[in-house]
Amino acid sequence: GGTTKNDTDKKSGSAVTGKADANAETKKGLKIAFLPKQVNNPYFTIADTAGKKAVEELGSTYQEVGTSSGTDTSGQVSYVNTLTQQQVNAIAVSAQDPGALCTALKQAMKNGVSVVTYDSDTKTDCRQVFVSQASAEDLGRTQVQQLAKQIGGKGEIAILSAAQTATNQNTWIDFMKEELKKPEYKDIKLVKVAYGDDDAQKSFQQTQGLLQEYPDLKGIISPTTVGIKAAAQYLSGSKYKGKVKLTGLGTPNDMRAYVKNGTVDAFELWDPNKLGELAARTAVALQSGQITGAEGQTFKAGGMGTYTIGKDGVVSLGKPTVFDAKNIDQYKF
Amino acid sequence: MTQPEPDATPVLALEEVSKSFGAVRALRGVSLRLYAGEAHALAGENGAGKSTLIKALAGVHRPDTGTVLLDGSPVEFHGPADARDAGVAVIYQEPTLFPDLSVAENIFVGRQPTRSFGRVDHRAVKQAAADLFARLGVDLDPEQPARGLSIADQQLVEIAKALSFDARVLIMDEPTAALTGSEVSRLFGVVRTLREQGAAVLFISHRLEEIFELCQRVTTLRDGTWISSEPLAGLTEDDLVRRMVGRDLDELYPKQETETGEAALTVRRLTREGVFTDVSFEVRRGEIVGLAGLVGAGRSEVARAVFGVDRWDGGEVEVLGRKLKPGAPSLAMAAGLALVPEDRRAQGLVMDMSIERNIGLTGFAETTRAGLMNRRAERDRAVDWAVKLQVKYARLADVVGTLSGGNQQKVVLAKWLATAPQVLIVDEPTRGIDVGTKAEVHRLLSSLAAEGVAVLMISSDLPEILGMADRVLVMHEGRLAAEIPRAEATEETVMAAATGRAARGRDAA
Amino acid sequence: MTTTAEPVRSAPVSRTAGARTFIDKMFKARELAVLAVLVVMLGATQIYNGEFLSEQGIKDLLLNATILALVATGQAVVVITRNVDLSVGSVLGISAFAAGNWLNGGGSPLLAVLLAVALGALFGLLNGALVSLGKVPALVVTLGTLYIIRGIDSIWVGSRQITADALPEGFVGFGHDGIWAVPYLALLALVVLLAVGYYLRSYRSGRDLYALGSSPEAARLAGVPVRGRIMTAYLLCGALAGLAGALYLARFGNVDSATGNGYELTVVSAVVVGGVAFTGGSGSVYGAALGAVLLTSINSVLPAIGVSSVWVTAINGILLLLAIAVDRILALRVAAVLRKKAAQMRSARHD
Amino acid sequence: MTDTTTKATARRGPGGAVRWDTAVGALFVVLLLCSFSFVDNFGNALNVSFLIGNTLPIALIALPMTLLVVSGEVDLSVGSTAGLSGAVMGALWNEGMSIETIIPLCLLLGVVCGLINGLLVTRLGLPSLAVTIGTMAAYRGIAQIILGSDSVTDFPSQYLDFGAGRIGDTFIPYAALPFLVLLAIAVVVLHATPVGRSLFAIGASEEAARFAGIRVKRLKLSMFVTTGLLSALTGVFWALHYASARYDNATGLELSVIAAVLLGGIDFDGGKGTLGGAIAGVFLLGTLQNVMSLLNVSAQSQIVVTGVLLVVSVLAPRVGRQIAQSRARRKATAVPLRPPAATS
Ligand SMILES: Nc1ncnc2c1ncn2[C@@H]1O[C@H](COP(=O)(O)OP(=O)(O)OP(=O)(O)O)[C@@H](O)[C@H]1O
Ligand SMILES: Nc1ncnc2c1ncn2[C@@H]1O[C@H](COP(=O)(O)OP(=O)(O)OP(=O)(O)O)[C@@H](O)[C@H]1O
Ligand SMILES: [Mg+2]
Ligand SMILES: [Mg+2]
Repeated sequence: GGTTKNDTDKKSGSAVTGKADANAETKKGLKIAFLPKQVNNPYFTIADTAGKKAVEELGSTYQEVGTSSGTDTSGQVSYVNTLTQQQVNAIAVSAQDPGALCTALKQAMKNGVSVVTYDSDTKTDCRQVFVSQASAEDLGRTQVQQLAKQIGGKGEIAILSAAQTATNQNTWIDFMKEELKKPEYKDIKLVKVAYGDDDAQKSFQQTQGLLQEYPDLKGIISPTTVGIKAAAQYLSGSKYKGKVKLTGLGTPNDMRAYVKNGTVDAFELWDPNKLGELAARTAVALQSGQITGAEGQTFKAGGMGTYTIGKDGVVSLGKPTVFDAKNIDQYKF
Repeated sequence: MTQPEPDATPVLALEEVSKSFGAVRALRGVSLRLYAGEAHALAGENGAGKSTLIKALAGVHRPDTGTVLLDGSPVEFHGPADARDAGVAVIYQEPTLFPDLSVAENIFVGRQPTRSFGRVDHRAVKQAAADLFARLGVDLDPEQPARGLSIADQQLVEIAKALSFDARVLIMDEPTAALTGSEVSRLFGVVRTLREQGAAVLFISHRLEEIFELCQRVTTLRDGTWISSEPLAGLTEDDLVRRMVGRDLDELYPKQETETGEAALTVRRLTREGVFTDVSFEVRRGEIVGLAGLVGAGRSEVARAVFGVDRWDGGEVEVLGRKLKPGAPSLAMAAGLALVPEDRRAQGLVMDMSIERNIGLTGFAETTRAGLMNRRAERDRAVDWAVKLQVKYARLADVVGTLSGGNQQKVVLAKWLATAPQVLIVDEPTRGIDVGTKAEVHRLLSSLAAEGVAVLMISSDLPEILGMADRVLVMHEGRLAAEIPRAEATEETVMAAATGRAARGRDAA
Repeated sequence: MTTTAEPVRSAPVSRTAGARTFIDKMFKARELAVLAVLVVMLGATQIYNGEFLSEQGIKDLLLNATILALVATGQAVVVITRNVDLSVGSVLGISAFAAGNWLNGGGSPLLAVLLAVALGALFGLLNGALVSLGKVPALVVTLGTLYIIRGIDSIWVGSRQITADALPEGFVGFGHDGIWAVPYLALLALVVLLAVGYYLRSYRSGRDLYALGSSPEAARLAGVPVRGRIMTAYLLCGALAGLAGALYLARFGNVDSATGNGYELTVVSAVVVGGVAFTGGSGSVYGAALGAVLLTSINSVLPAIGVSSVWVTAINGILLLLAIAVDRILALRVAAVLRKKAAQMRSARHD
Repeated sequence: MTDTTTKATARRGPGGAVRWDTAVGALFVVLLLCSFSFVDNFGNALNVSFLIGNTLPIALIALPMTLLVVSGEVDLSVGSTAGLSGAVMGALWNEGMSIETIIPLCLLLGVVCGLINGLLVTRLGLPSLAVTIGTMAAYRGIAQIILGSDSVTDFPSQYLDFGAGRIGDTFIPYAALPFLVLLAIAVVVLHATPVGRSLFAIGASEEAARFAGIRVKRLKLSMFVTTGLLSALTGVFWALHYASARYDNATGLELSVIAAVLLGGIDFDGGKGTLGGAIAGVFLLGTLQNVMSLLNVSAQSQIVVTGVLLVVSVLAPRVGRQIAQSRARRKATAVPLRPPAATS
């Protein structure tokens, strides 16, 4: 006997109930809290600062809390609990783990707190809306297209990811593999996915290892800002500089030196400013009753235009921007 | 009581010094003067305050009141380094070596001979150490690490260290407690030379004959107070004892005649490779068997193996007909065996634990009810034995490490006697114990034997062995060299066997 | 006991002399063993993957080891005194950022390195002062300063970061260039290592550190200036962590508030693998440095022979266990051999 | 000699002054009182239940860790053992095994982990610090191999409720009840049984303990096994409490446990400390973090506060002792002569 996986009833779908009124007035004086994966992480700081600007513009108060480590799930849970205690109106959270925050977030929602996830999602029933930085499919496929162009559509490539458990990374990698199945990439061979755990030193050594194990490697995709930076730093100081192509997701500030010295031709990223702003505006819209998170609802996000909620309560920011030597100096983040 | 002292200024002196540790007043207004060219003895029972006095002289303890005078003017030593720089060399009661450093480095720590740019001259360090050992007639390798040295060897290194200072004042706290005859006489020879060259010497020993042999003057302490300072000439040992104890003493080796019963401890062909070989003997109920031998002969090792702290490689041990398993002290204890180890600080006691808990360690069976400790029973057991052995303490909850050396030894005895053993092995049971208590311990061992306990006594104090033992076993280089019945046991026969000349000795006889 | 004047000692000359040279050899062999494991491991990897020990490969190995080796050298000095400094990771992080900040503001690279060293030394001094003046357990104090310095670092740094484009060309070049396959960083680390090793072996104050760790009580009685020496050890350790911070900046060209987080465990592992005992008084900085090289090399070897990074953590742990276990078994064997020898000598004398 | 004096007085203080563990306990109570009165949202049952629930993993492991540290050893692999047990729980659950079978298996696994640590330490005589740094990596690595990037969240709801829920509307989480039982057992074992006495003796002087017939190796081994068992239990609890089994669960838990235990006055040289102190240390840190979060103190500043508290915790008794000593020295001159306390 006993309780097994098959006995548990599968609940899914988003945690959405109630009706939305797209024309409801935007409430002021709300308390909106941002809970990034990690405080002091430059990427999240950009996003959250933009969020702050938007929140204040809308006449509400902003607050940022979070753990100083990106893998301190229990810490993140207790922050959700604390925020619930403090009776904030909405939480915008980038989840370190899709499941671990669920109990706490559901408790928060029960207490009337609106929950928006951004950058990194939880399970769909633990939040109302996920603000996605770009569709996972777009991100995965465009990175392959980038690299294919750089290496001339032929040769061995590898992926340098963050932690093995990083949900968004894994989704993108799945789409990369999908994309590679297309006939135009038949000469490209994905030899390995390595994990650098978003740690500079580890990513460094993983890059070295890739190059030693596959001397004919032509290119690397690193869909993580830490990874691409470490890989670029290694390549720029080694004999592989310029010979092995590198692309992926990185911030212009991080990558400027490597684009200019020829280590990296081009890479891409969405604008984290916009991500933060959209998360903030979504949170306020939820609290104002303009949306509830159901598919098909639309809302106006200030100067960013109108957004529509997609399947599973996902709002997508749009296509990523590609940075190269020509345009990189226009971006300062 | 004070006889005229030399007119000269004392090299080092204490005036009216007091020192307390919490509630314990270890020294109360004690004065002492050390003169150039004179060896001064310090006598007193365990806990009288001798070691404390020395530490006050050496700058380890700061006196609460009173002054230390160097060449007649007050000084304040802020630490042992100050005293050393002032020309005071100290051998402390408990050897304090650096186990990881070589013997030579131990001697010269902080004072190594140097080459250019202040670099240590390793060769000179080694040579100087070798020279010192030669002077002392000791055969130690200067480059050997200090770890694993026997207590005696450690004490010799300490002595070499003190000598290496060429100090004006040489202070020695029971340097001879672990040494045998010839080492002691070598040491005395060297000390006499130093004294004749003008050094002042302060010497502590519980062996009164040593005091008389080496010193000119003696200061006696009792319970932290000054009793007398006087020349030794004209004094007898009994006078000295009376000053120390405040009364006359009983017979020193009170051997009771007992009837010996069945064999209680039987050891057959016991071997631990590289340490001892083929050791066989038995100890019967009611019997005290002495185990003699030179330092390093392996006596302690046999005792440890029998008790099970070390494993043995071959042979067997039987206690009251029960075979023991190698390496299982708890089984040995259950069979009725007890071992009072030789190194009380490392093996006998948990120095950071209270007196009560230390004594309690061997008696969980008696002091538990339904698996839980019974505080009352634990306390009673400790008090009973602490009182029986006259341990001098303030509170039972005091940390054992704060007791004087001799009192610590008594706690070890208490801890083991409390188990009511059938077979008792005592390793150097009276090392560092004052004459009064020594007699007490001897009486205790005697009466235990009279009650039918089998006692195996290891001792480097030959008179003690000869005085107490019904039979003397002698070890030489890891083997049992001779078994000598009480009637034939003399210093000559035992030493002959111990130095491996037994056969020749007999031939000659 | 004044009666006998026999030659009391039973000729112990042979007891010690024969055994000693053997012990001496074995002692050195502890470090040799680490070295041997290292050589075998690298050799085997080279056979498997010809690219491994190419010029670039060797350079990478040396570069990887440099920073850890430096910090491990400092840590070994502290551990030899029977203390420990858990704050090295935090110190490394904050000095790296300080140096980066200085360079970012247009400062000269040399001064940046000096600044990092000075800052590290300052924190070392703080640790040393807390440990020696307060006479409190180093483990607690430095766990405390680990948190404090990390906290100050993250408050100061915030979400800022120093990236490669903020650093002068020459400084970044210094981070990966070298003479043939030997990077400048590794040369620098080697010089520091040899200097510290020589200091420990050949200066009184260096020997004092061993004495202190071997028995603090005896050191006090022997008049060793205990406080001063402990301060020296922490100062050195802090300064080396600071230097390592500057080199980290040069090598990775990237520093943020998380730099050096959790580094203390790696450092402690290196020191342990290198045979420096936590009970103080034994081991050498060379051992610690070798331990560092071994640990970082494992992390290069595994990817190079294509082991999935999923396995790396587990293999790392098991190798660490193997290293210390083999070392221990070796030591036990030696002790047994010594005992046998002693026995043979004794029975020889009996015959 | 003087060294032993200072050590001896460290716990008791001269003239029976306040012991450190009592001080930590008092500090904890004061903090609680202040928080109840001055911190918004602190006092309500939900928050207190959060506080207890989040502190429980640390408290659970602190129990055996205290005993282990008292005996002079340490186990740094506790976080990894917890992670491994969670990972195995997740993997087996995905395989469709019943949770009632899985949990005992996980606990058994914890026993094995502890046994490995213990055997390496007691049989080979390796330092526990080194061994458990090694197994810390090894166990975590194995967890990673077993569960990979999965994150298992769909455990049965009655178990999840037990892990995260509280009794009615009170502040007591369900999981606090078994903890209280374990706490009581640990207190009795350490402070009122021969085992506890022996652990203190082993920690203070292993050799002397061996000479007193205490079965040092066996005791140490059983302590490692207990630590492994409770770490695995913590791993199971963690997975249920956070409704998530991942290979990196409970990462860094060992440092939190050690910091708390140190704060509670447990001496890492062994032989000293009380469980009361350790648990007070655990909840003092937990409460402090909760309060600081409620007061919007940033994570960075919280780290600094934790660090300062640790440093102060070791410095304060020391400074107090020095003050008391110098006062005693001044007094000593004035005290009249009194015969020393002797026995007979
Ligand atoms: N560090 C200390 N803390 C507390 N009490 C101490 C300390 N050192 C010594 N005492 C106490 O001071 C008294 C004198 O001790 P001391 O060691 O000077 O005796 P002793 O004359 O050397 O005895 P023994 O002959 O046994 O060595 C004893 O009662 C002892 O318990
Ligand atoms: N840990 C050890 N490792 C190797 N040899 C040892 C060790 N301990 C003791 N020995 C050697 O074993 C022999 C006997 O030891 P020990 O000196 O204890 O004998 P003993 O007869 O009891 O002498 P003592 O008079 O010192 O008590 C000596 O040669 C000693 O050097
Ligand atoms: Mg004494
Ligand atoms: Mg002996």
